[in-house]
Amino acid sequence: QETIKVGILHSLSGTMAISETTLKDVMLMLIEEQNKKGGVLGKQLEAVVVDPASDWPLFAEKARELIAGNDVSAVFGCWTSVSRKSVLPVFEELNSILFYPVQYEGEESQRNVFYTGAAPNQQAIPAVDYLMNEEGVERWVLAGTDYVYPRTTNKILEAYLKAKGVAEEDIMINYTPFGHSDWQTIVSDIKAFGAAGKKTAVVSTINGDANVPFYKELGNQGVAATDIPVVAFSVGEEELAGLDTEPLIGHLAAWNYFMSADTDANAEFIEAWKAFAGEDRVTNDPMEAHYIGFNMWVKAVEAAGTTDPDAVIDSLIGVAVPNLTGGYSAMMPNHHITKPVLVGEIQGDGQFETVWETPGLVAGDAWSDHLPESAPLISDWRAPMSCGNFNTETGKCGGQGS
Amino acid sequence: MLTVANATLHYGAAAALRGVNMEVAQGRITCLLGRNGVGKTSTIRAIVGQHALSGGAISFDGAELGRRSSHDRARAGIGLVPQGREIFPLLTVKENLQTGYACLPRAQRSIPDYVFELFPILKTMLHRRGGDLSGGQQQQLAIGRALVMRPKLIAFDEPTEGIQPSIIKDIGRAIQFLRDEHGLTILLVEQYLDFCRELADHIYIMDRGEIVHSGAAETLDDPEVRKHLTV
Amino acid sequence: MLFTRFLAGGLKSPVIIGALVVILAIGVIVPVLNLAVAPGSAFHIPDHMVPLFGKYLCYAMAALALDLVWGYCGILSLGHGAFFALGGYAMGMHLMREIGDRGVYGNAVLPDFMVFLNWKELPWFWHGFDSFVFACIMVAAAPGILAFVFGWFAFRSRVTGVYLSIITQAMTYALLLAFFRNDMGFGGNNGLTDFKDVLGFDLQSGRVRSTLFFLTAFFLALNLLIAAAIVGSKYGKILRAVRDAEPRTRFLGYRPDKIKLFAWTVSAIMAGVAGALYVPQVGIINPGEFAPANSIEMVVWTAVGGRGTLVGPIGGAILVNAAKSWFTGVLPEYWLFALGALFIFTTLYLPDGVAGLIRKMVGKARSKPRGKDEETEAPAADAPAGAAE
Amino acid sequence: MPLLRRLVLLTFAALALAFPATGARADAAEISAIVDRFATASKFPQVEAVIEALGAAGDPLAVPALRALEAGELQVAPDGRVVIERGDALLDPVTLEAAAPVEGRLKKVRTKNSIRRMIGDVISGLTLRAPEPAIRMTAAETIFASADAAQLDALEAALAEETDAGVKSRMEEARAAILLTASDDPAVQMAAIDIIADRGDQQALAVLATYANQASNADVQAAAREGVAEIESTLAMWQAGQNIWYGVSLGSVLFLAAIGLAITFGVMGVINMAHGEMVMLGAYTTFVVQETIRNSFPGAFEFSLLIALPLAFLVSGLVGLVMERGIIRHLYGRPLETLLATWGVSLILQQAVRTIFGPNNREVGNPDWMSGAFMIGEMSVTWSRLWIVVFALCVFGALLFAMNRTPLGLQMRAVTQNRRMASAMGIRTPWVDALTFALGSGIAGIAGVALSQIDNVSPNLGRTYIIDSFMVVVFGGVGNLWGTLVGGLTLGVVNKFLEPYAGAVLGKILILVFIILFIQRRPRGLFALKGRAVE
Amino acid sequence: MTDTQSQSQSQSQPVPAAAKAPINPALAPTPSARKDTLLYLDGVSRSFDGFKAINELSFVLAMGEMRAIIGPNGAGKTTMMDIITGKTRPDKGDVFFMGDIDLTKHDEPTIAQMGIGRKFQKPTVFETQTVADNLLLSLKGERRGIPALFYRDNRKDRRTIDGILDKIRLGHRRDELAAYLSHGQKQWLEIGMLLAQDPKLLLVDEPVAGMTDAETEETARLLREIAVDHSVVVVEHDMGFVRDLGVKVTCLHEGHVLSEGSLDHVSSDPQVVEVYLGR
Ligand SMILES: Nc1ncnc2c1ncn2[C@@H]1O[C@H](COP(=O)(O)OP(=O)(O)OP(=O)(O)O)[C@@H](O)[C@H]1O
Ligand SMILES: Nc1ncnc2c1ncn2[C@@H]1O[C@H](COP(=O)(O)OP(=O)(O)OP(=O)(O)O)[C@@H](O)[C@H]1O
Ligand SMILES: [Mg+2]
Ligand SMILES: [Mg+2]
Repeated sequence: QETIKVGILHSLSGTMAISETTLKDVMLMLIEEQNKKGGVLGKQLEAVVVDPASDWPLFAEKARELIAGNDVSAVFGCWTSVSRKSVLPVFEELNSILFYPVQYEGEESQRNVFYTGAAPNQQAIPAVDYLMNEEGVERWVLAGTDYVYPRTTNKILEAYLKAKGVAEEDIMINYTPFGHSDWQTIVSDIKAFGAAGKKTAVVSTINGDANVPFYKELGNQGVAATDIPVVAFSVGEEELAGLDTEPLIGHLAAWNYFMSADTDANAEFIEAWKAFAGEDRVTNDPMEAHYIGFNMWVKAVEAAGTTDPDAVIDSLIGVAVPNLTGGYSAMMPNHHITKPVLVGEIQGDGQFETVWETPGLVAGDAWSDHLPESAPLISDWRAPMSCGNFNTETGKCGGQGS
Repeated sequence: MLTVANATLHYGAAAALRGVNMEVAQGRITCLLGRNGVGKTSTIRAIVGQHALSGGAISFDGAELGRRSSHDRARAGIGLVPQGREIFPLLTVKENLQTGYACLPRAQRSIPDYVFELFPILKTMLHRRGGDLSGGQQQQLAIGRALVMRPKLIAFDEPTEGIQPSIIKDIGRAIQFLRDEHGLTILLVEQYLDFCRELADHIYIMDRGEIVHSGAAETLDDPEVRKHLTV
Repeated sequence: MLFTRFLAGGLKSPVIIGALVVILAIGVIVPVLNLAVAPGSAFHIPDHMVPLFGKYLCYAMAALALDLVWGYCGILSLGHGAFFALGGYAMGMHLMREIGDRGVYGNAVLPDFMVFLNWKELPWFWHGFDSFVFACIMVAAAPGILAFVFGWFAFRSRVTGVYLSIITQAMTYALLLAFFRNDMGFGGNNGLTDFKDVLGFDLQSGRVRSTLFFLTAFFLALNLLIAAAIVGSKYGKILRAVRDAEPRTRFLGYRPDKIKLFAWTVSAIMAGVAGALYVPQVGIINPGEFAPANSIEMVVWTAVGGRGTLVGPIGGAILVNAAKSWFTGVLPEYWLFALGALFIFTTLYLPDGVAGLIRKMVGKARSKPRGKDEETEAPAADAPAGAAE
Repeated sequence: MPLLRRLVLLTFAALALAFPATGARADAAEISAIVDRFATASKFPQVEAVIEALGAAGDPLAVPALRALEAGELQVAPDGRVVIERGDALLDPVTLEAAAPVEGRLKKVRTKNSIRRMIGDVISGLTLRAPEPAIRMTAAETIFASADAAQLDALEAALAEETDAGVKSRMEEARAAILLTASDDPAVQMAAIDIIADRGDQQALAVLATYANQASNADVQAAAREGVAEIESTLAMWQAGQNIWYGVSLGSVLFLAAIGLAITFGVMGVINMAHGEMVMLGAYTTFVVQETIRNSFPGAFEFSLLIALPLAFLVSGLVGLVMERGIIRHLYGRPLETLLATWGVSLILQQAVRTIFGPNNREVGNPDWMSGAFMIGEMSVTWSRLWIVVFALCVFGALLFAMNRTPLGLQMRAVTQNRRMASAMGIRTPWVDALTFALGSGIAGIAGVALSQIDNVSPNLGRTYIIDSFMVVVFGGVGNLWGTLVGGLTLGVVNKFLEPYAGAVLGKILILVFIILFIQRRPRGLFALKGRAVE
Repeated sequence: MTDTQSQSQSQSQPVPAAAKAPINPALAPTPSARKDTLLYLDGVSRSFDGFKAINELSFVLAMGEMRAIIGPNGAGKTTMMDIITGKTRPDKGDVFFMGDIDLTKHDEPTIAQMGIGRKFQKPTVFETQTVADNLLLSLKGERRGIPALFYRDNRKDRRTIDGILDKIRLGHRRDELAAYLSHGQKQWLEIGMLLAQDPKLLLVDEPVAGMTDAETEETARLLREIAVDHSVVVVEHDMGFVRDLGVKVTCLHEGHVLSEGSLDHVSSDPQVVEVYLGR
C-alpha cells in the first residue's frame, strides 16, 4: 500500500540529542496516532527517521537524502538555528516543506519553512514586560551563550529596554561559551550587579547543557528568585528534569506552553505521550510546536487534497488548529503562528506554574520592529506579494527578486 | 639445567636461528660466541621468552618452557642482562633494582650486599634516574638488577660492553663468585674472547643461526675454531 | 621544468598511478552518469549524490593532507580541521560577497548577519573577497600562513609528540571559540550560508555541481601526486628520518624544524583547498568545522585507511563517511555502535588500515618492520624515540 | 560617633515616628478565620490581601500557614477548608493537628515571587520575638534586606527585649535600614548610614546604594555615597580572595577530570579518548545509586555520594579492565592506534548510555552537606566546591602514594617504561597493564561522582571534559602527577582572573593561547621530565 | 633534553656571522694558544643537578690528530662529546673549533654542518629506512629541505655509498631496513654513516663495543686509515684496540684529565690503574 512519507530530521546523537531526541519521539507518536485515525488522504503515514548527529553540514546532507532520496512530503526537524540555516537552501532548491518547532531569533521567513516555535516577540519581549510591570525590575542582566540566537535576542531586548527608559549602566550583558560549566564568577557578578539597590533580574538565553551547572550554582550561591529572578527562554520541563528544582523555586521561564497547562487537550496529550514514551517523561514547548505544526500540515494536506508542496504551502496559510493551552493557533502569512505567551515559575516538582499570560494570542513577527534594518520588513507569502522580506520603505521585495 | 633442542626462530620470513642445539649445565659457565648478527641475541630472546620459537624446544630445570610467558620464566629462575642495557630510564637506580623484587616472596625482598660490593657506583647513585647514568654505569645497573632476582640461571648478553677494564675484571670475578658460592648457572654471550676463555667452562660458537662448535674453553685457541670468529 | 620533473617523481609507484587514474575517472564518470544518463536508468546517479560524493572527496583530501604530516612526519595533528575550515571560510566569504544585494535585507554591501546585528560597515578583513582570485589566494594563504607561523614557533621550540598534538588541538579549539563569537564578523555560530552562485553560475544547477565535483576530483588527484612526489623524493626520506629520530638528524646537520615546517605548511594548504571545495558543495561553513572532534575524525579516517600510505587515507575518509551517511540513514539510533565497532575492528584486525589489508591480500609488498612494533617499546605516544642516548 | 549617642538618637527617632503599638494578640480562632480566606483567594491580589491581614494580626500563630504557602503546601479542599498537605499528611494550618480527610482534589493556593517576598517580610515581622535566636536572626536579616517600614514597630519592640548580642546588632542594622528611608531627619539618617556602612557587606551596599540614588538631602546623600565607596573598597579586596578561591575550585575540577587520564595517558601512553566516558559512567553510577536510594532507602540520601564513590570506581574500573583486556593490550607498541580504538569505544559507550538512560539530563541531587554556601568574611564558599577541592586533594594524595610508594606502583611505572624488560624481571605485565588501566579508569569514575554534583549528567558529559583533561595533563607535563595537579590549579586560577576582564569566551580563548605559548617555552610541560632519559 | 631546551631559546639570537660567512682571521684575532688547534676546550664545566659531570676540563686536539680517550664509566667522556656537538651547553668554559669558532654559540645542525660528525655510544640509526638510505641521508652535502625535493639519484653518490657498504660489510643487506640489523651490525652502520658525512672531525664513542676481536682489529685499521686526512677522537674501553690505534691517549676521570700521553705512559700511571684499569 502506498504511504505518505514524513521526514524527521532531529539529532539523535551528539550535543543536541539531549533536546532533539524527544522531538523525534513525539513525531513518531503523532504519526502513529494519525495513522490510527486513518492517516491522511486515506493513506497511511510513514515516518522516515535519520540522524544528522548534531553535525550541521550533515543536516543538509540528510535533508537532501530525505527529500530527494526518500521523497518525503514534509520534514519536521532542526533545533539550532545553524542547522536550519544549513538546510534552508536544500528545501528551497528541492521545494519541500520544513516545520521548525523551536523558539528562535527571527529575522527570517522562507517560503518552504513554517516556524511553529516562538519569534522573539512571542517570548522575550512579553517576558521582559512581565518582569518590568509585575516585579518592578529596573536592572537587567542579559546572560547568554555566545551565538546568534542570544546575540540577536539580546540586541532586540537591549533596544527594547532602552526604549523603555532603562539606562545603559542598568544593563549588563554577558556571554559564555557553549557548554560553559563553571559559573562561579558569573553568578557572583550577577549577585554584585544585583546589589546596586535596584530590583534586578536575569534574562537568560543560556543554551542547552550549560543551564544545569548554571542553576546549580545559582542554588548553591543562594540567589533566590525572590531577590534576583532569572527568566529563561531555553529552559523547559525537559531541562528541569535533570535538576533538583527545590532551590530554584520561583525562577521563571517564558514559553508558549507549559506541561502544567490545565486543559483537556493537554491532559490527553500528556497521557498519550506517557503511554508512548514512558511514565516519567515530560512534555515541553517545542513538542507542542510539533503538535501544532503536524496538525496544521494534516489539515492543509486534507484541504489541498494532495501532498504537493506548492499546494500545501499555499493551503497552510490560514489553517488554525487547537493548541494545548486552550486556544487555537493559526498559521500567519509570514509562516509564523499565533500563540499565547506564558510566564511560569519553577516549582519544586520540576514543573512550571503559570503566573502570567498574555491576554490574547500573539502573532509571530518574523522581522523584529526593534532592529533598525528589519523594522521596515514584512513577510507575506500569499499571492500576489509572495515575499518573505518585503521592504515597506522601498516597496521592493528585498533580495529575492532583483 | 637448560636445554635448547633444535630451535629455529624467525623474524618475519627471515630465519635467525636454524636448528640450534645447546646444553647449559647446572652450576657452570657456558659461553656463546659468534660474529655480529649470527643469532646470539636471538637465542637469548628465545630462552627468556621474548620471541617465540618457530620450531624446536627449550626446557629449563627439566620442564618444557613451551610458550610460557617471559615473566613466568623469570619467576622460574631465569634472569636476564640484556644487550643494550634496557634500564628503566625514569626509575631511580634504587627502583630499577627493586623491580627485581617482583618474583621474590616478600621475605626475600632486599638487595643483596654483594651487588653494591661489586658495583660501588650504584650505591652512590641510588637516587639518580637510571636513564641519566653513563653507558657503563647502566650496564652495571643491568647486571645488579638481574642479581636482585636471585635467579637460578642468568643469561648475560655481552655484559662487558662499554665497561671499564677494572670493572670487567670485577664482573669476571663476580660471575665466578656467583657460580662458586651460589651455584648459579650462567649463560654468557660475549665477543670479548679473553674474558670468555678465562671464565667459560664450556663454549659454543654460532654462525648464521647454527651452532658450529661446541667444546671446552681451551678449544678456543684452536685456529679451526678461531676461523668462525674472524671476519 | 624542475617542477614537472619533481611531479614525475610522484609517479614512481604503480599504486599511486592507479589511484590517480581511479580518482580522475571517478571525477569524470560521476558527472556523466548524473547528467547524461536518464534518471530512470540503473546507472543514473541521482542529483543529491553528486555533492555528497564531492563532500567525501573533500574529506579524502583533508585526510591525505593529514597523512602527509602524520604518516611521514610523525606530527599527529589534532587541529587539521582548522586549516580545512579556514580554507572553507575564505571561499565562503567570497560566495557571501557574490550574493550582493540578493540577501534578505537587500543590502548590497553587508552580509545579512551583519545587517541584523546592526553593523554599519564591512570589517576590513572582508575587503578583497569580492574578487574570486583574491579569495583563491586566501584559500591557500590563510591556512598556509597560520600553519607556517604556528609551525615555525612550535618546531623551533622543539615541541613534539603529544605536546604538539595537544597544542594543535588548542589552536583549533581557540579558533572555534573565536569564530563562534558574533563579534568576530564571520557570522558566529551560524557561519556563512545561503550562497547563491559562484562566478555567476548558479550553485544549485546540476551542471555547476558536476563541474565542482570534477574539480574536487582533479585537485584530489593533484594533491595526491604532489604528496607522492614529496614523500618519494630525498626530502621524503629526510622527513621520515626526522619522524623516527629527530634528535639524530640534527647531528647529521639537518634542521628538523625547517624540514617539518615545509611539509606542515604544504599539508595545511592542501587541507585549506579541500575546505574551499567543500563549502560550495555543502552550502555552509560554520565554526563547527573547527571543533576538535572534527579534527579527531580526520585522524580516524586516516588511521582507518592506513597511515603513511597516502592512498589509504583517501579510501579511509571515503569509507568512514560513506558508512556514516549510510548508517545515519538506516540505523539512526544505533549507528554509533556500528561506527565505533568499525573503528575497533580496524585497529585490532587491520593494523595497517584498509590499505594494509589490501596490500596483504595482493601480497606483493614486503612486510613493514612489524617486528619492530612488537618488540620495541612504545615511547610515550609516538614521540620520536630518543635517538641519541 | 559614639555609640551611645547614636542609640539615643535612634530611639528618639523611633518614638518620634510614633507608630501605633500593636494591641492585644489575636487568638487562634481569629487567625484561623483569616487563613480560611485563602480558600476564596483565586487571584494573586486576593492572596496578597490575606497575607497582609495575617501580618496585621501580628500573631506568630500565622507563621506555619505562611510557611506552607511559601512552600506550596497550602491547599484548599473542595469543601472550602484550608489545609496543609505535607507528604501524605493533611494538617490544620494553624494548630498543625491532623485535619479531617478530604474528598476530591485539593487545589493549591497559588503564589509567585512577589508573594513569596511578601510572605518573607511578614514572617520576619512575626518571628522577631521567636524563642530561637537563629530565627530571630533570619527575621532581622530579612527586614534589613527589605527595609520594610511596616515592620519598624515590631522591630523596636523586639529590640527592646533582645538579649543576644549578635541578633541585637543585626536588629539595629535592620532598624537603621528602615530609618534610612522612613525617617526624614538627617541626623537619624546619618546615624543609620554609619551603622549600615559598618556592616560592610554586599547587602549593606545594596541598601546604601539604593538610598544614595534617591536621597533628598544632599549631605545625607554625600554620606551615603561615602559609605558606598567605603564598602566597595573592602569588597574589592575580598574579591581578589574570592577569585583565587574560584580559581582553585575550578582548578580542582579540572584536576579531577584529568587525573585518571594522567594515568591512562600520562603513565601508560594510551591516548584514551574514552576517558571522558569513564567520567560519565561514574556520574551515571551516582545517578543510579541515588535513584535506588530515593526509591528504597530515602533515609540514606545523605550518604548517597559515599556509597557511589566505591561503586563508581568499580564500574568505571571494570569497564576499563574490559577495555584493556579486550582492545588496548593488543595495541602496546602502537600508541597512536589507541586513539582510533578508544575513539570507537567512546562512541559506543556514549550511545549505550543514551540507549539505556535516555538522551536527557539525569537528576543527581546534592546531599545537604554538599548544598549551600557559607561566608568567610565577604567571600562566599559553596560547600560543594569546598568538598570537591578536599576530595581532589585526597585523590591526589592517595594516588601519589600508590604510584610512588607501593610495589604495584613501581611495577606500573616499570611496565610502562619498558614492557619487555619488565616482563623479563618477572613482573606480570598483562596483569599490571590491566590494573593500571583499571585504576586510571576507576579514578575517572570517582571524578564523575564529583562532577555530577556541579555539572549535568548526560551522555555528553564526557565530551565536555575530554579536551580540558588532555590540556591539563599535557600542560602539567605528561607522566607527572604533580604536573597534573599544579597544571589544573594554574589553569583554573588563570582562567578565573582572566574571566572578569575578558569575559568567559575571550577568557577561554586566552587560556588556550596561553597554553600554546607556554608549551613553546616548556615543550614538555610545566613539570617536564628532565635528563638524558627523556630525549 | 634540558640543555637543548635552553639552547633552543638561545637560537633565536642571531647566529654569529661565523656560522654563515667563512671565517675571516683578520676580523677575529685568535689567541695564539688556539691557533693551530682543531678542537680547543678550556676550563669547561657542566653539572647536572649539582653533580659535576665535567669539571674544569681542558682538552686540545691538533689539526689532523687522532686521539684516544679512556676513562672510567661516568668520567664524562660522552658528556664531553655532547658539549662539542652542541647537545649539551657547558656551564662555563671555552669550546672552540678550528681555532676560533665558539661551539657554545651554535646548535647541533650548525655544528654538524661545520664538519663535526659523531657516532653515538648506543647505535642510533634510522630504523624504518634501508641501510643504503641511511647512508644516503648521511652523505656530505646539501642539508636543506627544498633542494632535497629535487634531488636525483646520481652515479657519484651511489658509488660512494657502495664503497662505504663494502667497508662496513653490509653490502648484502643494502636494501633491508636498518631495524632488521643486529646490534653489532647497527654499530657498523653507524660508523658507515659517519664515513658518509666525511666530517673534518670524527667523534667516535665506543666503536668496537659488541664487536668480535677480529672486527675490532678491522675497525682500528679503518680508523687509522681515516685519520690520515681527518681528525678523530675515539672513546674506548678496549685497551687492545686503543693500543692498535697507536695514538696519544687521554684519560678522563671525574670530569677532568687525569693523565695524558702515550698509552704506555698512561697505563702505567698508578692513578689510572687505580681508577680505571684495575689490578
Ligand atoms: N627485530 C629484528 N627483526 C628482523 N631481523 C632481526 C631482528 N633482530 C635481529 N635480526 C636479524 O637476525 C639475525 C640475528 O640477530 P641477533 O641479534 O641474534 O645477532 P647477534 O648474534 O646477537 O649479533 P650481535 O653480535 O651484533 O649482537 C641478524 O641477521 C639480524 O639482522
Ligand atoms: N642529564 C644528566 N643528568 C644527571 N646526570 C648525568 C646526566 N648526564 C650525565 N650524567 C652523569 O654524568 C656522568 C658522566 O656521564 P658520561 O656519559 O659522560 O660518562 P662516560 O664517560 O661516557 O661513561 P661510559 O664510559 O660509561 O660511557 C655520569 O656519572 C652520569 O651519571
Ligand atoms: Mg646480540
Ligand atoms: Mg659514554
